[in-house]
Amino acid sequence: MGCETDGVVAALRAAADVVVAHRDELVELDRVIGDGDHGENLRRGFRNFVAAVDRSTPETPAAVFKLLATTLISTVGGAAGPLYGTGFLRAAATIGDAAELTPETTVAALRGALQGVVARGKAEPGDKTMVDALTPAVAAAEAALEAGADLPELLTAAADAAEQGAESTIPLVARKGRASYLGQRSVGHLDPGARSTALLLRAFADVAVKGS
Amino acid sequence: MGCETDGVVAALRAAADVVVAHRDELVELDRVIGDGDHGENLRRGFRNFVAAVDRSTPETPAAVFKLLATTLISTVGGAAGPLYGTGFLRAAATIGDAAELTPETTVAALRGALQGVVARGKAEPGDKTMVDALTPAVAAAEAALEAGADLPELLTAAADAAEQGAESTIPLVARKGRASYLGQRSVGHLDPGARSTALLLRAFADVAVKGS
Amino acid sequence: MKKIINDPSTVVEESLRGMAVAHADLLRVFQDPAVVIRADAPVAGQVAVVSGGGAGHEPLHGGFVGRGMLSAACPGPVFTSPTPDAMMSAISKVDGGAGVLLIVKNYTGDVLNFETAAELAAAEDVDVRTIVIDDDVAVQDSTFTAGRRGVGGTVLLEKIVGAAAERGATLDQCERLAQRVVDNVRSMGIALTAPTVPHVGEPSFTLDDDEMEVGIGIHGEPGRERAPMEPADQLVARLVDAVVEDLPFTDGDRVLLFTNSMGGTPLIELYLAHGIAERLLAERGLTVERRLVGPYITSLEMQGMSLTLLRLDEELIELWDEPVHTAALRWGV
Amino acid sequence: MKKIINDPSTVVEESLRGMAVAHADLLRVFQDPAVVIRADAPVAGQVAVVSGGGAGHEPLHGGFVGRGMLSAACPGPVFTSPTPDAMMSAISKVDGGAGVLLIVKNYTGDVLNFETAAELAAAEDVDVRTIVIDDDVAVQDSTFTAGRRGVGGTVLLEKIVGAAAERGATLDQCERLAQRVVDNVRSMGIALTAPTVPHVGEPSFTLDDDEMEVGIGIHGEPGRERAPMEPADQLVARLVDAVVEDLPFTDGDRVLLFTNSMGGTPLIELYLAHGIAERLLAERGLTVERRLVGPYITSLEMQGMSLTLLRLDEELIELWDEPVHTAALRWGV
Ligand SMILES: Nc1ncnc2c1ncn2[C@@H]1O[C@H](COP(=O)(O)OP(=O)(O)O)[C@@H](O)[C@H]1O
Ligand SMILES: Nc1ncnc2c1ncn2[C@@H]1O[C@H](COP(=O)(O)OP(=O)(O)O)[C@@H](O)[C@H]1O
Ligand SMILES: [Mg+2]
Ligand SMILES: [Mg+2]
Ligand SMILES: [Mg+2]
Ligand SMILES: [Mg+2]
Repeated sequence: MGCETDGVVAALRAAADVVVAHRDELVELDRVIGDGDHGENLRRGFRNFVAAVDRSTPETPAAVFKLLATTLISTVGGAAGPLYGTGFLRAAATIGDAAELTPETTVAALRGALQGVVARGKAEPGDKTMVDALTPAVAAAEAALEAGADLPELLTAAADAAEQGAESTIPLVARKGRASYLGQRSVGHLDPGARSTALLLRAFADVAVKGS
Repeated sequence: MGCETDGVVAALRAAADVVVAHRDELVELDRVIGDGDHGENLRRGFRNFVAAVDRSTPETPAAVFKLLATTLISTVGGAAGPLYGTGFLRAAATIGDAAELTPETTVAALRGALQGVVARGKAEPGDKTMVDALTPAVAAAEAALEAGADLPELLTAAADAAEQGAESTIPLVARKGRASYLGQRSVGHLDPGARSTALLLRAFADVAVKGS
Repeated sequence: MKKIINDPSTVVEESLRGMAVAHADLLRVFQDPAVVIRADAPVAGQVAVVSGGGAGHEPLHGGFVGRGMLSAACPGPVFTSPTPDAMMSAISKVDGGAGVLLIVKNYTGDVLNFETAAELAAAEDVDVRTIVIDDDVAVQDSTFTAGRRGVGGTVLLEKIVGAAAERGATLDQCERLAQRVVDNVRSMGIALTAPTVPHVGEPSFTLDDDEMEVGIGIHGEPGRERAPMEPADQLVARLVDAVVEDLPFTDGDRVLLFTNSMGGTPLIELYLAHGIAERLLAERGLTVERRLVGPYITSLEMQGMSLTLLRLDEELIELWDEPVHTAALRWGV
Repeated sequence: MKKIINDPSTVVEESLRGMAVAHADLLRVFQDPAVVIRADAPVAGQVAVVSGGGAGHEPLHGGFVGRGMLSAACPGPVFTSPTPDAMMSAISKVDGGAGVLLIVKNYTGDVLNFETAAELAAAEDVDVRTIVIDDDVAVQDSTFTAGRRGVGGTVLLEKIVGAAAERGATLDQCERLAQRVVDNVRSMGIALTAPTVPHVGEPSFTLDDDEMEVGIGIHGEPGRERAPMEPADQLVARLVDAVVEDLPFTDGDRVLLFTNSMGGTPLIELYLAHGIAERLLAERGLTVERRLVGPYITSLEMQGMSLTLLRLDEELIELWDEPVHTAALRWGV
């Protein structure tokens, strides 16, 4: 059993709540090795998204992700806005007009999101960015699919991997984004974007688990 | 026995040492109810005076005071520069070309100094200024003269009175100078100019006592 | 104390040296005594406008030396009035034969030193007039006290009188005009932090993170009172009320609004405050005809702001619009 | 946090409102998305020069909107790049049919958002070119990293390209000129204190009273290293050496020296630093032909300074001297 449009909306609303709840944490992480706005930026974007879904009623899962993507692009700014925006845009593209998300389409969507972020930001694993959370998440999701996992299991595997991936940014020297200006001084700190990626995937997984 | 030109120079050199030694104290007093420069200003002026007497050799006590006055006027600035400058200028005028300072001429000089400061600054006793130190000093000197005191005794009486006068400014509300902008908030603080006046008179007295 | 300086005792001298190379086209700088004069001084037949005071209020006064504003400025040590000989040297360098107007901020030190300078200049047959500016409404006025401080109004006074002098006004006319400006300008300021005077080395006063000083001057003197920090709307209303009700400015008045940063308050906050002030003045029926927004009369790095209101008439507006060509203020040809 | 604001979330909007009334003669302000355009835009047949970036660097960019400099500026939230739709709205408002040049400071956020805007504009058949400025020598350059930041050089770039556009240069010419400026300008800065971002509420970093951050950017990012505070002579020499040796500027070069305050450093210190820099450059055989001294690209109330050097040629000098009429930079007719 997959996840239909309502489920996707529910998952993204839950993600919005998580972003709002973790706003200060993300601001603090970004204050230390960046400019202290990551949590503020994402909160602004997700709040605008919630307002947008309240007004419109997207027909398909892809339409929901597209609405999120355009809202993030037009209201977040900073690096995260275009990056997450492009990611969700590519995810939507992979889903096409499917009426529900299956484990297969979900993995494809995650892969699309990663490709979108990399295409825009040119970051590689190890650069201390959100890519370090998203890359292992995609790999874990693919493995779970191989192993015949259902959607909740698959998303949980992705969230677990994303959290580890985020943690793995702590010892890294940033090569992309604002933190790269710090050179060696960026070592020892968790990358805010990697953290927000892990938070989003965990939110999706929790909704899927509860829903099942 | 009175005080000749050399004695006057010695007294003013001693006064210069005292001003330099108390520079920080005067700065701190002025920082609290003024703008923190009184000690810096007086040190600048007296150092310039010492340099000036090293170069020139004033013939009379009046000439020494005149040199001090002009040096203070041209190098101190702020309120204290013109006030002390005018004071010493008037003192010089009262002395005329007398070869030595007697108790009589000293009292006249002190009275002249007070009149000069008041003429320039228009301050009255109780306004929380140097006038509150100089006024009782003059009165005490006059009384000492009546009582037949010699110069050391006379100057010591003046210095004692000036110190009490300075202390008496603590409870006052400033009506003149920078401290007046604080209104009630000037209460509870010693006036820096009254303090420097007391320091100068004590320096003169000490030299006279040692000299006798 | 953290400052970009070498030695507290040479700050003013070194700063003037930098100013001299930065603006060689506009002004010339002399040291010991420190004097800043416009590059083309003396201008024959033109009234010379001279001001001065302690340093630490930059761009005041040196930044206002140039065509259409000041002929000369004498910077004293930080927050300390310069001495009469510096003023004399300035006067003699810029006197163009049409007389000299001294603009003096009302502080005992400035008044007494300029007084002496004026006497010396008069003794040398220079026609000197002195105008004392005392626009700070935070200080209760009284003949028994030192009176009110000269603050933000000084900038407007120097611009307007300088324009008149540039246009060829006589010394009498400049003096009367200056008095009219003084009679129609009022200011008040607040501070969020205290400045640190280089030769003192520690802040002039200390404020908690939720406190502000209300009714401050430009020398790091504490204000009339300490109040809890408040939102910009209230804070600005507090200043507007005090300034407007003092003169008072009344419904229908045309005014120049000068929103000034004390140095450390950035433009983003200053513009925000300016917008509030404009709104409040409009609500009171005042018409803001001209405005000036920026750090023009400061107290070193102090964070805070002041509001200055000048009641305008046609002539004052015309003079305000006249070209000015200085380091800090520049418009027109 | 003590600031003259009402609410961290409305700072930029309220500040722009104040700027709009303060400079109605020069510019027009739109909200949501926030855009500042010159009052006479669009200027038919003239290349439009558009820039933007997070707020908090005032007067950059809005203060440079006007004749002879920027056609439009898009301020984002404090220290956050604006979004493509704001840039699109700016582009459509000022496009005079001769094409649009986007001046982008090299930060991932700014680059990505302007990239998207450029794609959208191109889709609407607007001839858009993008120039990325990355003059900060504190950051090691490398194709594997985000590269160098755009800092002080941005001000000079906007002035010079704006002058060329005003003179009727084509989009190609403006683009080539802009690249020439980028290739010949270098900067470096230090901080004595950290700024406090309104929506963060606490300083971006903390420094002891005897420490400074070296190689800082304009967003409160810590610098490359933390060093003990030092006298102005050493501090300025540190910046001069880093900047001069990076390009490198060599004996005989004619340069523009831009001594910039990060916001909280007062003019008295800035002029002092400028004087030292001029001396050091002269010692290296460089000729300072033009200079700019003041707070022009800031980081809120941060205390600190930056030095920017631009290698000049006749054309660049001519364009620098061309009239400019904006809120923050003004000369010529
Ligand atoms: N080139 C890039 N590729 C992928 N992710 C990036 C890149 N640059 C920055 N990021 C991510 O963006 C995050 C910062 O986002 P945010 O603070 O919102 O933007 P800004 O850095 O413009 O303030 C970083 O923590 C990092 O994970
Ligand atoms: N009108 C006045 N008459 C007499 N003394 C005055 C007057 N105004 C100020 N003073 C004295 O001057 C002192 C301050 O001197 P100083 O700090 O050097 O000058 P400034 O106030 O200009 O910084 C005050 O403490 C006060 O004693
Ligand atoms: Mg950030
Ligand atoms: Mg003082
Ligand atoms: Mg003083
Ligand atoms: Mg940002």
